[in-house]
Amino acid sequence: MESRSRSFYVLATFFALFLLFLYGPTITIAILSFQGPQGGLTFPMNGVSLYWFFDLFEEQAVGDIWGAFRRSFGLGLMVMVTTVVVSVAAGLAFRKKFPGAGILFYLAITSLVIPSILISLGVGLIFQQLGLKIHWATSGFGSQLTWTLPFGLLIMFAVFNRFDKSFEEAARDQGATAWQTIRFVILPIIAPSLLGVALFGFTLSYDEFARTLMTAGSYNTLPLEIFGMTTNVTTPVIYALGTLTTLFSFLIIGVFILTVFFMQKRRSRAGSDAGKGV
Amino acid sequence: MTRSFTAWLQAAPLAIVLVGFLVAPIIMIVIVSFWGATEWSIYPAFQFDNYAYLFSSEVTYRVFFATFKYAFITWAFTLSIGFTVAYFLAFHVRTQAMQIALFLLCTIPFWTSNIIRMISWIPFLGRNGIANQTLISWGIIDEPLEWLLYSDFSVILAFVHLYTLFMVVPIFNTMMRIDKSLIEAAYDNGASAMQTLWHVIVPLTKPGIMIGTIFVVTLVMGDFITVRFMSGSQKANVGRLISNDIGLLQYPSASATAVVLLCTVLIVIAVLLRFVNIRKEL
Amino acid sequence: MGAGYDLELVNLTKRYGDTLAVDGIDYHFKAGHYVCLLGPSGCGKSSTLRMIAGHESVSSGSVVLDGFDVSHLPPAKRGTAMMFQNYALFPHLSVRDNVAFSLRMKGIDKAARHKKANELLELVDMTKYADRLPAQLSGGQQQRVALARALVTQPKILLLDEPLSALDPFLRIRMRAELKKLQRELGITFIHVTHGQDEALALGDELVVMNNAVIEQAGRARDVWAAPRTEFVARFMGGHNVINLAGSKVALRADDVIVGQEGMAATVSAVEYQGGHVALTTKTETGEEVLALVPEGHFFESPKNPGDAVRLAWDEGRLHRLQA
Amino acid sequence: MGAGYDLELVNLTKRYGDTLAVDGIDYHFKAGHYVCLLGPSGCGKSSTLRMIAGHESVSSGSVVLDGFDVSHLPPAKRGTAMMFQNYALFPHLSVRDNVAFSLRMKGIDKAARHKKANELLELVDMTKYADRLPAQLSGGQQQRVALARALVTQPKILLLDEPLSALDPFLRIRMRAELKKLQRELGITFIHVTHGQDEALALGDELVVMNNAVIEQAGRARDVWAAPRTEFVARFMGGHNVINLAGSKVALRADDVIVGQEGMAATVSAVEYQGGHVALTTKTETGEEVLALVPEGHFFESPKNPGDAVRLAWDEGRLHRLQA
Amino acid sequence: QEIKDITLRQFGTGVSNLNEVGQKVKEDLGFTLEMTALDSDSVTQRAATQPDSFDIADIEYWICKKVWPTGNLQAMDVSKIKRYDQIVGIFKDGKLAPDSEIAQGTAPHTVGFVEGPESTSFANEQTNWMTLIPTIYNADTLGIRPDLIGRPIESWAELLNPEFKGKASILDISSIGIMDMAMVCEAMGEIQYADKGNMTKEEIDKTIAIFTEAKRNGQFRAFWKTFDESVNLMASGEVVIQSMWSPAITAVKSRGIDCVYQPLKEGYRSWGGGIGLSKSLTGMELDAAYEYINWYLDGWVGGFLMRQGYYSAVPETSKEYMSANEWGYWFEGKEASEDILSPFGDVLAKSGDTRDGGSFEERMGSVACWNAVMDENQYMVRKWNEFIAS
Ligand SMILES: Nc1ncnc2c1ncn2[C@@H]1O[C@H](COP(=O)(O)OP(=O)(O)OP(=O)(O)O)[C@@H](O)[C@H]1O
Ligand SMILES: Nc1ncnc2c1ncn2[C@@H]1O[C@H](COP(=O)(O)OP(=O)(O)OP(=O)(O)O)[C@@H](O)[C@H]1O
Ligand SMILES: [Mg+2]
Ligand SMILES: [Mg+2]
Repeated sequence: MESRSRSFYVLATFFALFLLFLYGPTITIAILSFQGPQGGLTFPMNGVSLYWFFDLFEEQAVGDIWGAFRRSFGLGLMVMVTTVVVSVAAGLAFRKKFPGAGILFYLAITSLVIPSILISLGVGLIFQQLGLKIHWATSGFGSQLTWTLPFGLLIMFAVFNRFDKSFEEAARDQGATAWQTIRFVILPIIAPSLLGVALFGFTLSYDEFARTLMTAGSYNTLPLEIFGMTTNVTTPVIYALGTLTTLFSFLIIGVFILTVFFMQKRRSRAGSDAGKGV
Repeated sequence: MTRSFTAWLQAAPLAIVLVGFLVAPIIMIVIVSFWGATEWSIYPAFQFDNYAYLFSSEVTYRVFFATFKYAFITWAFTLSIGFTVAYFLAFHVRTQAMQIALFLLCTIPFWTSNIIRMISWIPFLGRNGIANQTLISWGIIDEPLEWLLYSDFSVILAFVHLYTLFMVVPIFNTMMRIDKSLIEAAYDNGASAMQTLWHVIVPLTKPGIMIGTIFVVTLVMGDFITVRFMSGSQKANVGRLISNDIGLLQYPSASATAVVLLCTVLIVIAVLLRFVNIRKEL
Repeated sequence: MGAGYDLELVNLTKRYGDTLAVDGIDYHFKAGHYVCLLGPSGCGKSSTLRMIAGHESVSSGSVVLDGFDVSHLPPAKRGTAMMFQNYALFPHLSVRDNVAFSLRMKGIDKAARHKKANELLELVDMTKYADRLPAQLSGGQQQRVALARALVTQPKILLLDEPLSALDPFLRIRMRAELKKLQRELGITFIHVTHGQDEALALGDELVVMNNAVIEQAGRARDVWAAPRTEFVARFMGGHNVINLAGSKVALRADDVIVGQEGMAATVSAVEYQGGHVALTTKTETGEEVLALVPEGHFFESPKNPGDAVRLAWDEGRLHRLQA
Repeated sequence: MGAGYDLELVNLTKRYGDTLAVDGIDYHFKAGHYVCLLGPSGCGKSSTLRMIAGHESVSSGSVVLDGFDVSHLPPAKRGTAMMFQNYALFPHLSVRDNVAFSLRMKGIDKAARHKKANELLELVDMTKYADRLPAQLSGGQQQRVALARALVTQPKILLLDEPLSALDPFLRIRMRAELKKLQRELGITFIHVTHGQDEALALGDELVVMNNAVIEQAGRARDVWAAPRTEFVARFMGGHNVINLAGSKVALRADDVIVGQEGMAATVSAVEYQGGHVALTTKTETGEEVLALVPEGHFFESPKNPGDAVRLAWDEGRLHRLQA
Repeated sequence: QEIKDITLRQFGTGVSNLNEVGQKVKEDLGFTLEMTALDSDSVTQRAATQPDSFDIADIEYWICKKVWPTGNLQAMDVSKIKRYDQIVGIFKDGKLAPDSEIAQGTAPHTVGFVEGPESTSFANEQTNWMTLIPTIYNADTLGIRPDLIGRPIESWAELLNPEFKGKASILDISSIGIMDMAMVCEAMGEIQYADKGNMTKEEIDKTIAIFTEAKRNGQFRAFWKTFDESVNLMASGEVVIQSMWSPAITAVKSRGIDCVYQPLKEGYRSWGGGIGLSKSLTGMELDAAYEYINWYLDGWVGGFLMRQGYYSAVPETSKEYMSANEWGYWFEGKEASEDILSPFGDVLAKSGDTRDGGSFEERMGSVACWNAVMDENQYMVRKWNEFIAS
């Protein structure tokens, strides 16, 4: 192998430190979640056990972790599906010129950059003034969409910027209707990116805090529950929960990556002559 | 005609969501910012009291200043770290598989809960936390460092921790699209590594830097929770001001502050957007 | 797959905003011919082809196929099929499914459409790759699949937009032979856009040379080559000199220029070896550039170098007056 | 800009992991020549060129320039300059600043470097575009800027990696004339990578034909063309037939094949019009393909169509035995 | 509809919104009680603005002062409260014993009654209509880490003692925090308040100014918003002296860390909580709610809460659910005869320990003021916001 320059080693060290910085705290709480039954929220460790993980599955003094988890999971799925559908549709729309496209685009950007607390505040106020009941599945759902949709839309822009229009023309040439073109050509080709949008939609929702804070109503989502726990819970059970949710996030990413991997694998069963002459 | 009609149909769901959950709330906030409040309720009115109070209070200016300070310092750190990391990944890692693997490694924390990531720092930085204990056991310090936690330091540390990724991703993305032959051309023309970095790579990475900046600046300016947690409620930024007001049911006052914050953020973003065409850069 | 239809372009015009891409052209493509559309970049070749295919709307004029104005029909209803420059094979479908795509759109059942697709793959000799994905094929193989896919709709006219430009030179020559052979076997009209005149000459029964949004000259390949009508065509087709003689411009084939002891005095300015021939670029005393294509054997009897003085002569009968 | 240096490659080898991209080649490039490096895709041309330029490390062997081993010097210290396939102009700098880039890196002040840049822009006739950005130039214009930028360092050797492949055929021919002219004026060595044999023949004083990581044949352009040493070279250079005669392979130039009344019986399988000539592909009774290049005038006296029976003859003296 | 199909939604702070209570309700009464725990700001907000989101509000008395006028709650018929007579006097006439002095602030009895079911203003004396049924209450003071301080602490003024620079904390709930501040300022002799529970603008300004100064000087390590934050601050040693709530002390102790709920010479700041009924409760749900209230006063909850250090509104009934040792330790201020355990099994006190501050009478008898809402509340809130932001 060829030798590396000195700057490589400097930068590689920097990168390693960066990773340590990124992961260090998470690893810290992962370790702390194995505190013994008498352990507290800080070092030193007071024995090592799985006590707090088991404790997590018992009823807590306050709150309802598993209910919150179920709600977050459900909400995540709702947001995921909506984000995929709406951003694909909007992405398709933005490929054509239509009056108002500019305004809509800047609205989406605004939606991305607006401080979350404003959405929370505004949506809360509207529901309150209209006498509607705030609920995670209505006001919470809508508020989260203002965060996931712009992301989805930007990804769709990236996807369609790279999408070769001649695929569509070929489909039209082959007699496909507009709908068939979308169904049989565009969607399958962009499917891997859609998985990405779905992953974004789900995790952004699953971890969303600020926009849900004032729009979730009586029932907490998981991040709100965790937030509540940071103020209500004085035991490492919260670290156990943190460790588990982190693992859960990894699981979700893992599932998505595997899906993409198998999709590609399935495609490349036969051999390949790519790059060869004839 | 039918073409733009289908386009409208396809854009409609997005438009509906944005109108319902972005435009309407903003309008509502603007309206309410002129209302009056009692201790427990708000009543329609048209008065400038909220703004008058906001602009007359010295605290407002201090808090806005603090908000900009956090945004700026965080920006400076995330940019230098993010750029360096992206640079390493894009130009020093040779195989693409390795690049993607390392890049994913960087992005994984993004997918986990921000709150968890934030509170993870507390056992680390506390008076008897790992950092202090380690430093003491190494003999570097005798007394625990107080400023590690519940200080500007810890707030910015948490921001940098949470948001550096938002720099790494767009910068890495633009860097990956720089034609490698441009770098070779620079070497061929006698540029040193530093000169290549400064005269070729940095100018060509500007769009990515801008996009990252937009993310980091808006996230930090809109934050209210990190500051509360990491400063032990001791420091304030505009977001906290709003959230305190909300907590105390002072919606009109919160709305007035929110309107000012929104304008500030939008102006900053508008300025940044002049330097980059987001749609083209994706 | 029966014979082709006659295709007529009537005052066909394409405007993009202020740009006039195709400026009212008229042309009659006779059935069963291999026609090459050529011209420099931006002259409107692709726009013309895409209007015929129906992928670009017609600004004015019409496309008449077999006597019917098809200008406003969707692409699939015209009896034309298009082969795209980068082939536009659907990356998520196997070779067989790519070819069977149009049949699937029509709702034909799986067995029937696979049977049909297999026939076409047989035709282009790709049967054994039927289960691969396009990304697993080489450029030449992809091209054959694209052909099969275009032909499955039994078009009367096949439209090809620079079908060979993605291939390397070696492969390009092989594939053009295959295209020609296929066209001859099927007997349908091929309209092939290219900007290489060697490709056009090699393939086209008929050439249509475009420039600046209009047709400069059209006709049998040999006629266009032998008798370019304008200076542009003469220069574009290559191998011709355009000389000012007595106030009017004439064309003279480079291989008709005799380099010898007598004739017009000139100085050699460049020598390009071209295998069987050597191309001598010379400058006459009046400052005109004249290219002489000298057979190799002849040249190396008395080699010339840039700067050498030579004399140029030609048979007056080979001069060919150009339109202004 | 003085004359070039001699460049010698000694047992030059490049390995990428398990791939052997360049396999111990030796070659001596004489100063002031225009050398074309050609060969099929993947044969190692670019790797060789990039090792000379210093953009790729040498796995073993050395690059000796003017007697010094430069294998381990950085690109800018070698006295070579490189022109990239896609030109690699800095998109954020104006044409002038692109050309002046290397001077700026050296810390030369603005006035001086602009003066120098203007001189080079003058040389390539691009003065009036000095303030444009690269994206505002056509392909040919970009190429000239890239040339000017490469030449501003006063290299002894200019390395060009497929400099013409991004241009359309019309422009390609124009630009190759300009390249040749410039090389002659400057008198420095040009090493030009291409995979088009016509381009190589037209430009190169010397050709180096590579295949499978080694040099198959090198020498004066005419020598390589007239006397291909191996079957690969004969086929790759084109215009040659490789025929099995009495158990050994011989090369026969296509323009030496006489199509007439006597000789070997064959069937025409394809006819390609090529301007001055017609290329007749025929199949002999033993199944060998023989290409005959018939002068146009001669061909049209008795035109042939695919399927016609013909007889092929040649002068035995023109046969040329190939190495196994 | 059957009783077991009924679901009542209760919300409140984490202090008393314990899932165990819900479970016990299901066991004893058969219907479902859903518990939502929130921080105290959210509690006020929900009670005042989202009447549809709850059936039962578990709020503090001073919050009641804010919430009652919104009309979101309904008055309770005293005649349906079986143990009304046994409720401690503090919640009825304000006096623990007939000779007690009524402390400053929003004393519970002042907001405990209304004239009639539709009335939105409070009655001055006991009537047939109660606003809240008292549940738990306590007397608060400063918590300290004696092991880290190493000397006796006697006065509220110690909170701002520069000795504890960077190691003090105060709670960030304006209406409670301002009272703690007032206790401190008064103890320091800086300000003499007419009524700490109802300060004038000048008093507010002065109080906040003193604390702002201290904050700038780095006196505080952090502020806390819920009692468990205070636990973490104390337990991790970040803070050695701070305003604190009783169960927080208990929680710190249960980790084996020495922590004292220090009685101070100026007296306690007290608070009381109670449950109120949503206006929208009618029919069977309302009946169930009354049933719940009566059950609440029956003693099981009281015992459960008292064993964490709170007091119950009807102490006698709770006694039945506590051991003699527990009763003696928690209520009577006696030495523990054996280890005192929390309801969750943690050891809170060793045999031989006595409760900080002594018996019920000693502690509740030295209340200096009650948590309150002032007339200048909005002004105070703004000032508080500025203090936090400064
Ligand atoms: N979609 C479009 N919008 C605007 N102008 C266009 C569009 N497509 C083509 N043009 C312009 O129309 C003219 C003709 O374009 P066309 O693509 O037909 O040329 P072409 O002959 O195919 O060129 P090339 O050989 O480069 O493919 C050009 O000037 C081009 O810039
Ligand atoms: N960076 C690299 N890593 C691994 N293998 C490489 C790399 N660059 C080139 N190769 C391999 O080395 C061999 C020679 O490549 P090279 O680019 O020199 O060929 P080339 O003759 O320039 O081909 P082309 O005409 O396609 O440009 C090829 O097999 C190629 O796949
Ligand atoms: Mg075109
Ligand atoms: Mg190459």
